[in-house]
Amino acid sequence: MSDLFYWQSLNRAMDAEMAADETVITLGEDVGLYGGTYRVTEGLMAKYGEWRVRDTPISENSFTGLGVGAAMLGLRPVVEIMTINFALFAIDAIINMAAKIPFMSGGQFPMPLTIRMPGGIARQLGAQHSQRLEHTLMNVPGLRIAVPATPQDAYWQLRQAIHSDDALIVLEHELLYFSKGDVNEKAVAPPIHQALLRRSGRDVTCIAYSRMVILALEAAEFLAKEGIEMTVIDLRSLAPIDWDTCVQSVQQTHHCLIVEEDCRFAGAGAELSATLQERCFYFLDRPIQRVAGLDIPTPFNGKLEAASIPRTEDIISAVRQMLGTPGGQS
Amino acid sequence: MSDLFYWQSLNRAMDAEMAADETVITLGEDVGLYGGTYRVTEGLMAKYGEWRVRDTPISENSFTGLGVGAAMLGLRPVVEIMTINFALFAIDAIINMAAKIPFMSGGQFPMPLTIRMPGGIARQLGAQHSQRLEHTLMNVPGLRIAVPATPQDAYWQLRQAIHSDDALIVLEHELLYFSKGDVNEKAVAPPIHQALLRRSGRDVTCIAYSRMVILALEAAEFLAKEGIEMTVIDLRSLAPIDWDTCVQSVQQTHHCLIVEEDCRFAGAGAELSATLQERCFYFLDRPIQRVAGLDIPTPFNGKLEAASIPRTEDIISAVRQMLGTPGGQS
Amino acid sequence: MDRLQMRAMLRDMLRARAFEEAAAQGYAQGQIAGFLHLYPGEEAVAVGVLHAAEPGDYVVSTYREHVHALVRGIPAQEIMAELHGKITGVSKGMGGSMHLFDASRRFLGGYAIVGETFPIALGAAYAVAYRRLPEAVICFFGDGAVNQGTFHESLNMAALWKLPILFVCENNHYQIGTEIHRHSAITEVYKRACGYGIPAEKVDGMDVLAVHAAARKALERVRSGDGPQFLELETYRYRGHSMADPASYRPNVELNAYQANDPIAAAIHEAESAYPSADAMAAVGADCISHFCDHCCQEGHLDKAEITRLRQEVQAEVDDAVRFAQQSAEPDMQDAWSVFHHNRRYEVLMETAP
Amino acid sequence: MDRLQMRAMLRDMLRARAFEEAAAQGYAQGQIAGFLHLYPGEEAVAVGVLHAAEPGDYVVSTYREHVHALVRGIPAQEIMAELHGKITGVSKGMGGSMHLFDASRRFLGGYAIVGETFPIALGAAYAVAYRRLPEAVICFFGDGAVNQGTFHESLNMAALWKLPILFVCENNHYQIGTEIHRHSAITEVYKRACGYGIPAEKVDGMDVLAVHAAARKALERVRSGDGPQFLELETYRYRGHSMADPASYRPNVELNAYQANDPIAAAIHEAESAYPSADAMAAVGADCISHFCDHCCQEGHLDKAEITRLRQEVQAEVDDAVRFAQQSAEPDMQDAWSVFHHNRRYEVLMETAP
Ligand SMILES: Cc1ncc(C[n+]2csc(CCOP(=O)(O)OP(=O)(O)O)c2C)c(N)n1
Ligand SMILES: Cc1ncc(C[n+]2csc(CCOP(=O)(O)OP(=O)(O)O)c2C)c(N)n1
Ligand SMILES: [Mg+2]
Ligand SMILES: [Mg+2]
Repeated sequence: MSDLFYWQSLNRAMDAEMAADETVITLGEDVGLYGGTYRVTEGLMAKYGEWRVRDTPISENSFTGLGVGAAMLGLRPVVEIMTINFALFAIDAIINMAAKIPFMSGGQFPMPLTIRMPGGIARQLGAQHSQRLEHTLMNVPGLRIAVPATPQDAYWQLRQAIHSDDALIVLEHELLYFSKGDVNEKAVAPPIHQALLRRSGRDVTCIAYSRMVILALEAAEFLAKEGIEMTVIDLRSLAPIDWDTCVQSVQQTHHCLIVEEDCRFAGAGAELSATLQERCFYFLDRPIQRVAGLDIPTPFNGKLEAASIPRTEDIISAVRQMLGTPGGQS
Repeated sequence: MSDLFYWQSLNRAMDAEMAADETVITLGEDVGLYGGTYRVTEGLMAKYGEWRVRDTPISENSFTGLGVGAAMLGLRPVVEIMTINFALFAIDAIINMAAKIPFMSGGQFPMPLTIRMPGGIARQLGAQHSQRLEHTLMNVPGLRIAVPATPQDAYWQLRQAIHSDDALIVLEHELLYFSKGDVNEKAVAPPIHQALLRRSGRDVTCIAYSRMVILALEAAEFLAKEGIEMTVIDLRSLAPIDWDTCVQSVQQTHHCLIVEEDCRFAGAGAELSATLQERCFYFLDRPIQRVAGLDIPTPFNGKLEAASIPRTEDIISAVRQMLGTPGGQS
Repeated sequence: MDRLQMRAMLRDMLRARAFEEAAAQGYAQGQIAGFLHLYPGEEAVAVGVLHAAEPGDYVVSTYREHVHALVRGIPAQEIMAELHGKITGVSKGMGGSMHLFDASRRFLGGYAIVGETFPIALGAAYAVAYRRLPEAVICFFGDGAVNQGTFHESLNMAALWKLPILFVCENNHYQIGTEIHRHSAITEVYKRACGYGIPAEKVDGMDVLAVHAAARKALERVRSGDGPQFLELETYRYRGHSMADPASYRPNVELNAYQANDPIAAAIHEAESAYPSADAMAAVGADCISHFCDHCCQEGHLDKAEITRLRQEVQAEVDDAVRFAQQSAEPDMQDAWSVFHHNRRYEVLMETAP
Repeated sequence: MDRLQMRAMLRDMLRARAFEEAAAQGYAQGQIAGFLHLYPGEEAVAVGVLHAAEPGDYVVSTYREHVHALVRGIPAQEIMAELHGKITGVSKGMGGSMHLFDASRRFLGGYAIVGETFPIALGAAYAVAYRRLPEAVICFFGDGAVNQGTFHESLNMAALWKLPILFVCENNHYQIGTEIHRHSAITEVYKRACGYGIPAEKVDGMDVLAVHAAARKALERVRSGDGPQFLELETYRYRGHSMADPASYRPNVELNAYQANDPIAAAIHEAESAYPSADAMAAVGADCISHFCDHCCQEGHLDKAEITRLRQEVQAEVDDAVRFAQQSAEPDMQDAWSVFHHNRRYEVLMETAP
């Protein structure tokens, strides 16, 4: 057990997999000599050489496609897209190649490809550097998506991703790289797609993923002082989604709040809400609510940027409102 | 008033706009000499010359970006992406450029750009040629999306799109090009984003768009014989969505069914369902249901392909089930 | 080149032509649906290049790939069944005409999105180079495909890392209805390779022997670690772009000239501007196949009787493939789901990995 | 070139340096956040090229664009305010350091996604060509950007349609931490243009007069309808890629050599492999600016006293810009929404259009 930064645990996961399996390679812009923009690949080039840790030109579409082709020949490439914003250039390789080849080939070609990319809103990087693409990727059958919120999950899920014979996307978060947490490198991991209850409470179920889990836990702590007990579910995976864990909790609390950094309109939360109202309709006391990003390109100004995504206070007041308002006509 | 094919009405809309305004140009693969894959640009090159009707190389990212740059200088380009499947190469130009420049520039640059593309599942074109990207585009603040289902709407909405100073996507459907309908070129158009009731009924509200409207109307006809009266709402626009029309209807029928061709998981219907349960929760007798595409890459085999998207029967049986099942515990 | 090899090449050209004509017929009869992009006219390219390939080499192709698959050794039955969407197809009826895959024959697939062949080839070649194997990756693409960004990105990386790829441009002068001088600033495609320092050559793609010789030499270089090589093969498709295309944008005289393998085609073309109607596509005259037949006879490798026998043989094979395809079962939804979930091993993803 | 013009160029180089150093200070003090990509070392490029531009020309740039904006005539106040995210910024605080836009000065923006400048320039040039105006579009980009697919796609179209674009590659030899010979198969960037038949030239980007002369000639050709032109300008950035980058991947001696504008830099570099630490980035010695100062003095156009006055002048301007930025108000959410809805005229979209 050690106390690691999120980036360090990803770095350890990479190292462990590369040491164990020669077919694991990694590539991306500045992953080698420079050690990775967020240090995730630090030290790997010196240890494994440049054929296994490859610095690429700025050619996202083709080096992601390179990962696809190499995976068809049995390598297990880990493609780092420097940030998710640049994945817009690689989206054909992800959607039309990685996700579809295993099926189109009648099952002949597995796709042991991992694509890592940091996303989310960091600090004043402007609208073009503040993408969140979960909705786009979720809608693609053939992709799985892991969204680790803790260093332990980052460690587990990256290793599991590399083991996967499906194309698997690991969505990291730029503001989590320097968060710290205990990492047990020997512990048995839960299945990669299993949601985890980070906190249990009887009054309301809050479902979140990635950085929003941290905010949800802060909100829960705060609400507890007011006597409101909130369950916080960390989804950990956006495809597939562990519906059972969510449904069970909502059936107990009768209230459901979804928190996401993604823009509200057609974001990841839309699917969560749509399916949970299908499955839990008769248990719900109130409509499912979403706390989500505003439907506006991210403003550069720091205060406006912060106001464009959920803050802990927003979660708190959404819960208060949900539990406080009378029940309407039903 | 004339009886036109869907492609013809688009062609007339192009012609009318190009005749009226010299700043309107169109470009794309084979839009000129060849007249457009689905004939939408037929005859325009002969009439307006090659600077206004430009055949492009296979360079989707850059010719879509060309449209963005030209729009910044005050042209009103209509970019045809031959099919939506190729838009995956152009997604950076659409999301990171067209949608964000007006905002990032502090409002200095409007974006009078129209992007037309046929999408949806046609007939046995295989997984790579059967994309539906509405969910991806909907999540992008700064884009509007028109989804005409009839020749009249195709005519109106394309003209309105060209008039728009926002980036506007017109999603056509490959199987609708050869559908026919009355087109009144003189009539006053409803606002581009207004949903229209194609049929009114007291029992259930069916919300659909593009080709699925046709199927929903068939289902409604059929159900009427069983005494079930179904309202069919044609959304016509996926961004923004005309929530008022939807909410009003659901408040009257207490039942809501969403029909979409998109994959169910995180598709366009997810947003519809999520928001409508928020707004209509206390009016609903049953959970909102979605009839949608299967979450699988589109199989080539014709029968499997047909089974992977909603059929009229699927709508009928979803309605029967919704109205027939006892109400559960609530 | 010995007699047997010549005979084998001619046989494959005849098979290719017969296969595609049968596919066209199946399409006309409604047995085959979807897009169908045929290869007649371009046979010398696939046959010349792939007869120079070793079993250890990999092949990446486009939507116009039936003939590449056939010459690579995938049974005609399995290709034809795939075109019919049957479960006995090489991709189990899930891929279709544009998506033939055969892992056992190192056929890495047909790709329907123009420009995808480049990164796939890049990745395959990266894996080969990493393993230090003497294998080549053969990457087919059209003249229209070279304007896609992936062409440029992939050629740069291939050259930078000296990856074992043979880039083969099937230059048939058209990107659907857009002629090359209207889609490319430089119409001699092989000159594009100079921007990456990749050795490149233009060869007559209607002459199977020339193609074969050039491909063999280039593949040897590729396998021996010299890095990527580039071949531009000038050729012509007799039919429209796909079965949906009447090809009315091409002058009659251009088609006829190529069909006669006429060296003055280009000159005539410059002088011609009328765009004739679809019936211009009628019966095929002398072409790369007839040309090669004549050559084989003149050199005394084959005689007319043997060629007739070959024609009968390949026709029988193709007829059999059509029968097989028609009689095969269709996949059901259960098949589709099991193909989809084939590689998804959820249990693995629970393991610890200490 | 007359004295006044020389003086103006030197003044702009000094302004550029002073502006960037003030920005770095603002960042260090936490007044400016986000990514900040500075230009010191490369001033001769922006100044040389943009002093050859006419008011009717358009400029497209990258995230490293403060100096392009400044030399183009956008007031230092408005640029600095944008870096601070203030409502008085040229993009109203919505764009930030990487997204400066100024419609009135035909400054079409800074783009943060590498490769976007090409299609934007293409579209602007298309509009100019369609209107048959004698205007040029100047497209700036780095050596790393030329491997993006859009480079290739856009150069092809620009050449094919003879669009009025001057492509300007700011070759500072690095794509963040990756040196050019590790990202490009061909390291003489201007040779990439040959694949499109675009006239191209390499010029010393540390010599503002050479840059200016080459740019003026190229821009004249562009404006007179000769089609696109390409300039590669060899230069060097003294700082890390952005303020977050210590640039520890570069040898000390390389930096020093460029700072001294030393012609033997390349030779030394070959012999050097140690990667020194961040303190290598210390005080700037002789460089393109000092070089040009010396030149102006030697030629008798300026004297030391005048240069000192210039330095004071530009420092005052920059100090004022910083004060202005600091004292300006921040935008509020209402401003953001009104910028967002600025061009959305719903009512128009109801009109019939008979
Ligand atoms: C990215 C993309 N854009 C457009 C298309 C539509 N399309 C299919 S084939 C083709 C022409 C390709 O021409 P070329 O590369 O010369 O190959 P050929 O068909 O002549 O063999 C086009 C435009 C596509 N499939 N993919
Ligand atoms: C598509 C894309 N990929 C990666 C990045 C991250 N990135 C920003 S600048 C840069 C290096 C660009 O180098 P170059 O073009 O030489 O310009 P320079 O910074 O040297 O001026 C990279 C990789 C990006 N912004 N966009
Ligand atoms: Mg072609
Ligand atoms: Mg650089």
